[in-house]
Amino acid sequence: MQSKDTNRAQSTMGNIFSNLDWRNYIVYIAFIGIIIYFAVTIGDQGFLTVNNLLNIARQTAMIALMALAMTFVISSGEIDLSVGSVTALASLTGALAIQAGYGVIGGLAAGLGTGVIIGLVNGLLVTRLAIPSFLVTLASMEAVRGMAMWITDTAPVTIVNPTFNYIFGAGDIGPIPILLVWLLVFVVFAHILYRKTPFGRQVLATGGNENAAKFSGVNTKKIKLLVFIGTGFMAGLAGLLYAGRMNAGRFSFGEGDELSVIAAVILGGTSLFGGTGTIIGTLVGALMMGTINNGLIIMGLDVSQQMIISGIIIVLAVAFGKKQKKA
Amino acid sequence: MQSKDTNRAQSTMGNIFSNLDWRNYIVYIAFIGIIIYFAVTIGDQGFLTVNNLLNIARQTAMIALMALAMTFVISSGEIDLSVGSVTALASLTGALAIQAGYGVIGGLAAGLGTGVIIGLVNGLLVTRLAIPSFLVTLASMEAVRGMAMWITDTAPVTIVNPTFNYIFGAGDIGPIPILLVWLLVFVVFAHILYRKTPFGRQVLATGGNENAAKFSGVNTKKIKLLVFIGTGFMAGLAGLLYAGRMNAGRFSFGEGDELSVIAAVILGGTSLFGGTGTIIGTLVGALMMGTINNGLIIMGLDVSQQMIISGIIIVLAVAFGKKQKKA
Amino acid sequence: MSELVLEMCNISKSFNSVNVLNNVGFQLKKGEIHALMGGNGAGKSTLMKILTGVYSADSGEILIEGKKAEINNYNEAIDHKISMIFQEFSLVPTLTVAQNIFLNREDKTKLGLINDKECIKKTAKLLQELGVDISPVSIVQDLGVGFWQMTEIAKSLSQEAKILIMDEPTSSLTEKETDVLFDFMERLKNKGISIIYISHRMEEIFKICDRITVLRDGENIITEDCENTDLDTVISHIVGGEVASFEWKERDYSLEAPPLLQVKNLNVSNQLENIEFYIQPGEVLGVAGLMGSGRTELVRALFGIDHKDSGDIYINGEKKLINNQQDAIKANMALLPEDRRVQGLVLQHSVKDNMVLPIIDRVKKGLLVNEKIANNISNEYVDRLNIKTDNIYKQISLLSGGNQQKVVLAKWLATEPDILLLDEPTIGVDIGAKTEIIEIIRLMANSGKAILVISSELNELLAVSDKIMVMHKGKISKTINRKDIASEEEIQYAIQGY
Amino acid sequence: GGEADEGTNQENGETDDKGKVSEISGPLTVNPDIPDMEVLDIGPNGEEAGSIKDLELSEEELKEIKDGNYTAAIVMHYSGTDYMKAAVNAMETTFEQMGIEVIAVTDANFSAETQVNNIESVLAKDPDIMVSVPVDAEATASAYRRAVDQGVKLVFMDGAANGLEAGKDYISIVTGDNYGNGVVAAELMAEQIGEEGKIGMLYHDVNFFVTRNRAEAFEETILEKYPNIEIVAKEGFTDENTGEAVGSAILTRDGDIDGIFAPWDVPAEGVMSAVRTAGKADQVVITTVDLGTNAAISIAADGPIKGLGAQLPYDQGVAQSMLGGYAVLDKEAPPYLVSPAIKVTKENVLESWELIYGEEAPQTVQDAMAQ
Ligand SMILES: Nc1ncnc2c1ncn2[C@@H]1O[C@H](COP(=O)(O)OP(=O)(O)OP(=O)(O)O)[C@@H](O)[C@H]1O
Ligand SMILES: Nc1ncnc2c1ncn2[C@@H]1O[C@H](COP(=O)(O)OP(=O)(O)OP(=O)(O)O)[C@@H](O)[C@H]1O
Ligand SMILES: [Mg+2]
Ligand SMILES: [Mg+2]
Repeated sequence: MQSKDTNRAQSTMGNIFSNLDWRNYIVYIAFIGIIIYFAVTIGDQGFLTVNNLLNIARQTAMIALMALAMTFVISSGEIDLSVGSVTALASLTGALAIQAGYGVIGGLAAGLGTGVIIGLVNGLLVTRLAIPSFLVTLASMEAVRGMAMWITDTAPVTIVNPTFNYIFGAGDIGPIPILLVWLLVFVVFAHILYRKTPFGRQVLATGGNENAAKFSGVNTKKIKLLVFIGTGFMAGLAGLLYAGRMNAGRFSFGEGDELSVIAAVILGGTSLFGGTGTIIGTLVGALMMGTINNGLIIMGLDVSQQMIISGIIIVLAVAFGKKQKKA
Repeated sequence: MQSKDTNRAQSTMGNIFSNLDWRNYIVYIAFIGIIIYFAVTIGDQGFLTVNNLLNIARQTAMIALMALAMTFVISSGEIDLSVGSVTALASLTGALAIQAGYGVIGGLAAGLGTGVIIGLVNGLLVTRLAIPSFLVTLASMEAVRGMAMWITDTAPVTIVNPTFNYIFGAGDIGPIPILLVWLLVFVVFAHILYRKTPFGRQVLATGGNENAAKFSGVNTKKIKLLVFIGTGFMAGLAGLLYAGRMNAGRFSFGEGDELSVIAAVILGGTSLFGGTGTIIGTLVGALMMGTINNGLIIMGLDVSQQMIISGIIIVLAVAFGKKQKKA
Repeated sequence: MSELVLEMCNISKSFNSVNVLNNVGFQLKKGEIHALMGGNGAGKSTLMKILTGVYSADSGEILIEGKKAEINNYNEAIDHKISMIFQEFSLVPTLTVAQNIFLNREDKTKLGLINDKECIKKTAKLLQELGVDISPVSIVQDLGVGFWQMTEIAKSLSQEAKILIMDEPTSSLTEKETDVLFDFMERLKNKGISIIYISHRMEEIFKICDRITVLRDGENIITEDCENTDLDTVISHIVGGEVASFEWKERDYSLEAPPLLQVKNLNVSNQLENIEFYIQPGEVLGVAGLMGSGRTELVRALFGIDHKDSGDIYINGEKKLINNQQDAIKANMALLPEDRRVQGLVLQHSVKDNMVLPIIDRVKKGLLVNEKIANNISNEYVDRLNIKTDNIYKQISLLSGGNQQKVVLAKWLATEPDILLLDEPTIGVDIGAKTEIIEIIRLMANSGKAILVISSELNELLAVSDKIMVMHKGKISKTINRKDIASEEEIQYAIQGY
Repeated sequence: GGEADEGTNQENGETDDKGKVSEISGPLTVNPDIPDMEVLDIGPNGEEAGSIKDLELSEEELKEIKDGNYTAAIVMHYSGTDYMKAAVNAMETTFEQMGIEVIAVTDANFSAETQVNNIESVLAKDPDIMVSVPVDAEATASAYRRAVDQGVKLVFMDGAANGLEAGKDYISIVTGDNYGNGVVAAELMAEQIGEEGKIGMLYHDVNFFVTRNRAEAFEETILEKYPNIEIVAKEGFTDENTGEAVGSAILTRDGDIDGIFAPWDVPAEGVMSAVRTAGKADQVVITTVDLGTNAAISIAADGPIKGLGAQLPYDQGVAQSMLGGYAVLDKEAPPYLVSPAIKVTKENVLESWELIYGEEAPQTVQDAMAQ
């Protein structure tokens, strides 16, 4: 809402892309800039190898998957801080189900079910009791992490099912990591859902102006409930992927992911105030953060230096992208 | 913004408080409920001793102080995620200044100066380059934590100046901890600033409708710059208080504080979308979270149980408060 | 023709024990256009919101086609084929015009996906029929209020309704758009659709409506066929007494005095071209033009909101650089913006807080805001503009539309500027208050200020201005002294660009 | 690495903490001044513990290593304590002495998935040697497996990843004697409170081998050896910054307590602050593990922390780097190497500092001692 008036004077582009405002492009420009920078400086140190680029994709997949769902939540004007904790609990319930002999399907059901239930609870608290989602999901972030610690008393649960580990994380199809396949499938799905379906439109309308959406017959409560179930589901999936990638469920998975996920979404050009956004931007936002982390490690910097520089890069990238556009 | 219209149909109170909506009262009711609950269940285990209640105040002071400043930031429609990291860096710069022989004043200047400079940078990036504050402060949260690690290569810096340790943290005036004095002074100051001065009004107007504020001659950029300097300053102070309390500066101070601080503000009834809020609510929100933590530890629960229960309590408290009001 | 499609009986409603509607009745016949009239805060919008399920009545019942209907939310109203254009717009600002118009009833492809192309095509057609020159893919928040309102109208017209409620649909429109709208309404009426029409523009009522119901202070005053009554009678029903009609009065001010505000060679890319004019102390300059002719853009540029490509502004003969609002305010200018919700008010704040925001630095004692002064100023303007509110602490979004507009006006009057730019100051304000506002503008001018008024209501503009400047496609096409204008048609002609 | 690193010194004591390298010549060993003490730890797979003092790289071997132009990566779980910092510092210095280039140092901040990412990123640079502390033996195992498959020589610190075999997949594990340190802390506690009274303990409420081991050792030692000491409070924590809150709660509930144990120095500092706040600095004894600066000051200045058990991170680090050398040379090494637990009290705090960190105690500690 804040920006409603700021670009009045700018001419609209008068074409189908007019609803992507400039901010959505920053991330693409910045991403390319960063890749080029690393390619030049550390290309010879392994950054440009196919394997390393696939590494980036693998490392980013979970954040990106959650960020896809988060794009819907944020577009609807809400926020979900619980995703990181949900990955942990889902990795454990999934692993326990497999350990108990329910196989891949059982593990899948347990992990996704965990996510969906938590999403449902979050959604109901937000829509029925009208508690701000920041509070609801902050509370569930804490409670769910507690459950993840409690369920096995912080012990990791090993997954010895090779099929599971193959499908959820460690496997490759030809040269392509399965994680990348998961990611691409969901990106396409999310993009269509976001841009092309009534549901996506209703999400945007709800976030753009909840009352107006209601007056157009949009069941905004249902929409909000669904977007929370969406993040729950995707966090559940991300938890299974963590588990598959590391052959174990663990209570500490996903700690701090909520901020990375939200950052990817905002970096991608989605407004924290709801109503506008893009899925592809989100994907690129996530990839960009993953690339920065990877590149700085390959550069051989200290952790402290990595942190300082990655913070600065993010701001510079956005600032630079902005300048480009103005010129 | 979402809630702009939701309680339109609800009756306002038709008196001077009509612009404080019901949410602002929940936290008081909930806080009292929680105190009563703990008094009944663990009153005999020391919960009700003066010393323990003072402990709660002491443990909450830093979060509460930052939350006061954060109330302004959130009311202006922005967010500051960097506060936790700033406490760490300020604790170190303060400690280093004292170690270098600049005394209490030098330490104070270094710590507060650190905070103010970071706040200024955040504010300038938000206002001049129009980068969303979530991104700016997420980046500075990371970069500043990196600096705190880098400045002494993660070594803590001991403060052997007893005056400093007395004034900033460990001391008491009569039976009253100095931390509590700091807190009360700033609560009164912040309350007046928020409610009674043109600055406070302009902050609220900026967050309520930035355009309308601009048209009314409010220099919204200046206002936003100032609120970020405010959180920087308070985080600097909190860092000095951490340092005084622990007799050392350390890079890991304040980790995760940003979420606790924001939670205190939202719990206190300030809208995450800007435009409305209260200082006293924020104070009580912080005290409530501190009380829950303290009570659950005294109960002797596992960390995992503590996390589960404190998450549930927060949601229940808000839900309960809400019900009370409707009746 | 006399079949009743809607009957509302004995509707009462109060908000925290303030009675807003008192046993109000309302009947609507099939295929009629029924005007619902009343002063600001009379309860018109509230009555319609009860009909559409946004509010629930405390007592009374609603019959639709003779059957009792329970309407508890807007969706149930849609089920009864009732559709409403809300006074506080109900568009999603972040979506495009086409997306808004077809929100929740988009065309689908075979795969069940949204067929945006089809929606855009239909929108383009609809907009063309309405004579609106906007692209279907413009984002609504980038458009001016006028287009915003046209989008809203297009949206409701494209819905299949039996009862169409229009709550001040034309408040930001010029005559041209209004006429197109009336054609449309005529056609709908002939299809048997019933329309409830709310407006404060009196002439419109007699142009288009079949019957009139007047409310005053939440009570039924009269329901009458238009043929059997006349303008003055209706006005006296609305205000409950006599009202002076808009009349131009020649005012005395020095024509020789150096201009208080002078603008030279102002250019804003794509929007304004070579604007030059001046206003003398004590002069009221009226600006007329079609929608999108650049009137709003002109005042925005003057006030430092939009970037100027070139242009010099002289105040009292001194050249001033005005690059942002602060500069403008420092130069003692004030701008009353055209869109009260977006630019005028902080909706979740109180009447008082809104009123004193521009002068907050002046209502303090020492460092603190002096609540007593703030209250006094607020109360003074509430009285002076006759703002209907329970008290000055009431949240402004709970005031009626016209009363909100009066607060916006009051807020800028209270700044006591030397140069006052008013962009549609009387949108949604009732007939009684309009004459008072015109009087206030004259008084301000008499005290030597320079005033620029933009208004789409010609009779109002003619009543208040000393000089009228006509804009067309971003240029000044004509400037005429009020004295030399013989009739409304003359100026209307100039506006259309001939 | 420098070709010119030839000199005559076999001690690491002459490198400063910035990692400036002294000239060395002759064989490389860890500090021979380390006391020979009984080691109580046994390996995760029941391995008998060897001593790091047995490691040695001869001049010829060093030459061979230098000529190989090897690279190494250090993949930490966390590097924010004095202890870990000293270890990293020792590794960097020693690798440099050995002519091995350190191409990356990473810190996972206790996150298993971050560590896996770090390992993958580091592998892109194709190091020859990787020294690492696994965050989680289970969750990171497959990533280490990938490193092994890529031909990287692994040296573990503090614990190995599951499913990897010593001598085959990795060369060996170097660890402090965590169990022994817990015992030292318990014995110090008993001494200080006169072998009777009520005590409380904090434990790291996370399934982390290293820290759990200490708390278990502490508890078992008290229970078995000191029947007159009662553990009245046992509180978990996960965030090391919450030591103060937990300590305060213990003091609130059991005001007449005589001592509190914390599993490492950072939470112990929090407890110290709680004790001071409660005005019980003279009554409550704190013992812990790891000699951090602030803990050292408290010990020196008769503060609440009276003593602690300490590992030898610097020499551990040296040993780890040397084992990297063993690995590239395919030289046989013992699978499980332990550095003994050092008992630090006021009497020996300054000497212990030198022994542990390979440098003089900081001025602040010396000042505290002088008072
Ligand atoms: N939700 C509410 N809470 C409190 N008062 C309300 C609320 N809604 C409307 N009112 C009050 O009811 C009265 C009637 O308002 P309403 O909007 O129906 O007037 P109106 O006839 O449409 O006026 P206008 O011509 O200015 O639009 C006003 O005094 C208004 O302040
Ligand atoms: N064809 C168009 N497509 C998209 N936007 C347009 C078009 N024409 C005008 N606009 C935008 O709409 C706004 C102008 O609307 P507005 O109705 O406020 O114009 P105006 O000249 O101020 O006239 P008025 O005050 O009579 O409404 C400007 O922001 C302009 O950029
Ligand atoms: Mg109305
Ligand atoms: Mg206009």
